[in-house]
Amino acid sequence: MAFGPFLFLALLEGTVMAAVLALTAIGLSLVFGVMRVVNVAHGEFFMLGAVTAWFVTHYLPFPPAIGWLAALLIAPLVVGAIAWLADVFVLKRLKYDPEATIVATIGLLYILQQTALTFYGPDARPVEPPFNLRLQFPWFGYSGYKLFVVLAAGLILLGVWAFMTRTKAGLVMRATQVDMETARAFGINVDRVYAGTFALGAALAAAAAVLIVPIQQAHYLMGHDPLLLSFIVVIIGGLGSLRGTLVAALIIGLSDGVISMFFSPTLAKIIATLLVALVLVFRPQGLFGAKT
Amino acid sequence: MAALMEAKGLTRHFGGLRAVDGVDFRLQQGEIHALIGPNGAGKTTFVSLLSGRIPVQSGTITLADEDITRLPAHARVKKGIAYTFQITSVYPRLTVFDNVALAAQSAGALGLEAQVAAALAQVNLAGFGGELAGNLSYGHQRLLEVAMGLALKPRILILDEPTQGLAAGEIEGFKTLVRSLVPATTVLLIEHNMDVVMDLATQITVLNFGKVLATGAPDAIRSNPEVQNAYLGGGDDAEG
Amino acid sequence: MSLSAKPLALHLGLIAVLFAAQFMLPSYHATNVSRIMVLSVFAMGYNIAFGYTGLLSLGHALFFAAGMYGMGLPIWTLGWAPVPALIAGLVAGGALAGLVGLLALRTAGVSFMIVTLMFAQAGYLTLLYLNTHTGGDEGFVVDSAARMIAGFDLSTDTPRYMAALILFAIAMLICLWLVRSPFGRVMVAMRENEERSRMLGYNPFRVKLTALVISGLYAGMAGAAYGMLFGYVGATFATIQYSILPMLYVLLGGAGTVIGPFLGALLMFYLIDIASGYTTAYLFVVGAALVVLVLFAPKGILGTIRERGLKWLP
Amino acid sequence: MTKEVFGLSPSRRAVLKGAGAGLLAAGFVAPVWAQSAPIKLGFQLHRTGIGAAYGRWYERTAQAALKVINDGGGINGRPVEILFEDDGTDPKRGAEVVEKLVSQAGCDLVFGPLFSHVVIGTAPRAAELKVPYLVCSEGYHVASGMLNRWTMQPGITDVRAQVSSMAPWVLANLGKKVTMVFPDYAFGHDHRDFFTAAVEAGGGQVIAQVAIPPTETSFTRYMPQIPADTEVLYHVMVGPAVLTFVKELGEFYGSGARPEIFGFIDSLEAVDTASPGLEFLEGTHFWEGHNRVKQADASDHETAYRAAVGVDDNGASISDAKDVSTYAHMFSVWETLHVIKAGMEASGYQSTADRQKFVEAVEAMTDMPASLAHVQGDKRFNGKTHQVFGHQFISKVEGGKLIRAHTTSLEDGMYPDAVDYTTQSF
Repeated sequence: MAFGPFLFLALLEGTVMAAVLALTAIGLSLVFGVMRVVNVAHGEFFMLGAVTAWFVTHYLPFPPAIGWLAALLIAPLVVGAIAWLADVFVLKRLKYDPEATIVATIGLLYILQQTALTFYGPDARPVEPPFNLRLQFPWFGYSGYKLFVVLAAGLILLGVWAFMTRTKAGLVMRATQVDMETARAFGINVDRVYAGTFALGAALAAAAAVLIVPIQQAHYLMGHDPLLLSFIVVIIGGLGSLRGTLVAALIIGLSDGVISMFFSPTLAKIIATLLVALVLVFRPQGLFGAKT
Repeated sequence: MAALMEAKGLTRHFGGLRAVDGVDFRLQQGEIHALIGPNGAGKTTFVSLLSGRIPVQSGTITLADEDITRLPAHARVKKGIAYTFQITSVYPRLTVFDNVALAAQSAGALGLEAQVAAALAQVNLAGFGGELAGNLSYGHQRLLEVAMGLALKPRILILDEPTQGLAAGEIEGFKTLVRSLVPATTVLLIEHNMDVVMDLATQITVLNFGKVLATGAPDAIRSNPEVQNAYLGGGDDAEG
Repeated sequence: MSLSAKPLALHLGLIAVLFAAQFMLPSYHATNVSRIMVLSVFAMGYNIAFGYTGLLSLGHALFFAAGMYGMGLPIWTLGWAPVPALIAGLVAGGALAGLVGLLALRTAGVSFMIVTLMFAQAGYLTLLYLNTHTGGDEGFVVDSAARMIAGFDLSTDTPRYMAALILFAIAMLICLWLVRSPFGRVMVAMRENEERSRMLGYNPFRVKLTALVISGLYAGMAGAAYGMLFGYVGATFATIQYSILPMLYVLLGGAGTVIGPFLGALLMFYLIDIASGYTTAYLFVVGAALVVLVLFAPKGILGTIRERGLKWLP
Repeated sequence: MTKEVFGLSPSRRAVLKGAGAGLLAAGFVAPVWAQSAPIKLGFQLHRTGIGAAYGRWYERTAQAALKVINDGGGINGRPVEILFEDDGTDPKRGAEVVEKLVSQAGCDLVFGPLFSHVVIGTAPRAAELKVPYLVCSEGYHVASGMLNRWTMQPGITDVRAQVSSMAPWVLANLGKKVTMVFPDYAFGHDHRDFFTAAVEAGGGQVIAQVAIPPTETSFTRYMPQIPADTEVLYHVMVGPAVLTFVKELGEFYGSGARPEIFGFIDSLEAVDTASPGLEFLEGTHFWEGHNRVKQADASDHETAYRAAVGVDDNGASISDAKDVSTYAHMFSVWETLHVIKAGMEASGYQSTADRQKFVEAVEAMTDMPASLAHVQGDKRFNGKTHQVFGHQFISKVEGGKLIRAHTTSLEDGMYPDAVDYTTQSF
């Protein structure tokens, strides 16, 4: 294939990846920003979103499009509720101690993954896309649904932005992020903000999964990759910085496709993980905000 | 006479706050030098610069004519500058023995038990070696802190508010202890208790707003009008 | 704080019990215990970094794998003899820990965890990437001729058990000596209060790096021994799960106790083994154990026992 | 079941299910073997992990074969039971599982694993335990000499033989310029190395090799690496993401021009060829180890096999037409179990003391005629390399169904021996 169309396809793929990645990573970033919790179980919330989508579309007697829409509503709610419980019963009791919460969320990772294995099984199962549309370019064909994913992810992100800037709940969340003690002094129920934030973060991952599941399949081990990629994005973007996360998602998403053209993708991944480590080593203050 | 330790133009600002602002300071071998000044005068910041806990912005520090301005804190400790913390900073989950042993072995691990016993005896904590440091009374923790400083066998011992929280009887014992250290060890003392200062110090430096207001012998400082004005408020209210 | 009688008796007693166990345990359990002893060495190394020095690493799989490949590759490609190969594994674990430490120890806490995690992930991907040299995820078998040491065939039960026991005993006694040595005290001081320790004249970076290298040597030795005793080297041992397992063993047995890693490994191994009889989701117990421990027993079993009475427990 | 001390035993329920199903179904005509202790076979199963789709069907096939064997009088007149133990598709756990099956549960031998890293991780332990280890894995690692005397592959042809036997047909019928897409790890490398060699030997050319990392979940960006002058696209993929791979391949070519496509059915194992998005496969070719769709000339054995395993004429579960089996591979479990029976009977196997005699008996096997025991077709076993050679099938997708277009001969896949395990000691 000529270089032009090659690049075009890489950019298309990169955009899709960036959109889904942004949605997944923004949840991780939000949780770290507000709660200072590194949620290692984030990928499992993504997986639960996909698995819930399969259950919804499989058991509700709707045509694919309606079933998928229902999944887009139900999966984030279900996953958010699970996250809420995890916060109340685990993280809160640890007083959000950074290292203890990492260990706990590693535990949560196994618990969620193995629960999915028990109730959903070890198979990869497809979810039908809401519509089947193929775009035919002169050089290659492309899935119309993938472009729809970009649109939908953009809309959800816009919604998150509006929520954070235009609603009281968002304001309260941001106030808590800036200074938890002061927020508490002003009568904000910090416990509820934290639980809500954790639920919202998980719900965003679930939403991303519902978008992606018609392209991939739901599988109980699928949480690993989104977790690692989200980590990369969130750290390079600056943990807790939503804008940084968006920019990094775009950069990582787009560059991954392009880099994979020149290098082996495994090599690209090695470089990305090493980059993350080095960023943390040499620019920690810039990326971890005010944390000392 | 060459100073044991000398600071020139030492400066450290925190944002707009000039915590330490161009301080010149000399510490002579064998003296008990008190550093006083109102709260927020920059005393703790100043000794933190001397001990290396906080990096210097500008200015130089020399120890026996050697430039140690850029030396990290742990290296300065090895060179003989010991710092005892204002806020008690013993290891609460370790035994008293281990606390002191950590200091003693830093100066050389030979005869560790004897060294620890000696340091504990110096501060009247003999027999407490097996206790968890966190279980000691506050006063005893302060003394343990001092014992750790002593066990380092320092050339310069920086004591940050050592008598805070000590009972009257303990303070007397403490004074005796400090006097017994000189002239082998040089003592730099931050202290609010003016009785202790006037009783112990051979030299006093007064800091105010990050600058040296005055330096001199206790009598000279006591009679310095500027000091009285800025700090002593002309009266006996030592806890300024 | 000399090596007093009680702790020494306890540890030598454990070694004696393990020695006797091989004659009493059925073959299946004897082999399990030899696995557990090697994994305990790995966990002891993790404990030196985490339990004693306070370095919560998520990347120890890298050092374990370094030991395993450091041992296996020279045998596989260069036909090395077993003893030099084992030493190569030991050195590889320590060297990689030193290398990672030089960078990662510029960070602390959460950043340290993520940096070590990322290095380990990069290491795992590198094993896959260089699959023509490493065998990729398929791995390779350690030639049985290279599993003979001094006439003992390590692929047979009794020599294998004895080799694991000797390694375990040496590792444990060194660990016991280390944590009761002056340097051990400094490691603990670093865990308890880094700033205070700095003001006692200790260079935190150097102390932590030393502890991490010792930890890496343990992990590397364990990896090399695991590959040698069980005859297989593969990339699966470099996955994140092998960073989490030693952490789990240590948390369960008791961080900062010498026997804790062994106890944790023993219990966890059998917990997983038993659970696998009842459910396919047997890794659930790993998750549940982590959450329960961190919530209700952060000191682990021996840490709690030490707190409640046996103060002399090292 | 006699005195079992299964304090820690995993698979008691699985045992009951396996043996019990056989006994129940046999009803009143059950053979009289009340006194004889059962032969215990251990099954190393990929019940979880990335091999789970295969594992589920391997288990089902094993159960079916077990029933047939028990109904037919067991082995040496003794009933047979299978203990299934999950290895999580993980080599470390794999070795532990064999340990458990052999040392703790006292199994006579172990069989059944597919994924090569599990096989390689387990084989040394099997040799140490001196227990026969019969793998159903396709990997070339057995015949390459990498493993040991106790490890054998009598149920399925290895990748090297598979690809070299088909290369001539591909070159003759589809094109000479081949681009290969394969997973970037050992299994894929076997494909890469041996298919490339076979193509070059046949006067063709592999013009590009696209290796895809094993963790990949999205494939479109690799597709532009397929050169435009490719005449044949050769693809093989495994793992949970196979459907995504094939779908994206379809999206990529869309309605535009495309090369001939020749795939390994691995890319579509356990996936319905009628899934939405796979319409483009019409007219493309697949390797099949065993024809998923019941062919017009299917033998009676084939019919009986499908009925026994519970698979319909499309290769899906009888109870759920969407639950497609791993048909092209799972016959190996069925055949391996029958080889075990034959080997045990030939060696007069009585107890674990006879394990060596069993291995020697299998090594002595040569021709295996098509039968209910060898439902996939006749085979030839090479006792020196421990590897069996069978026919391979090339099928064409016609009307959404895989219809056989070509059958290779046994000789097509033969290659010189790389090892003689029979000279090795036990």
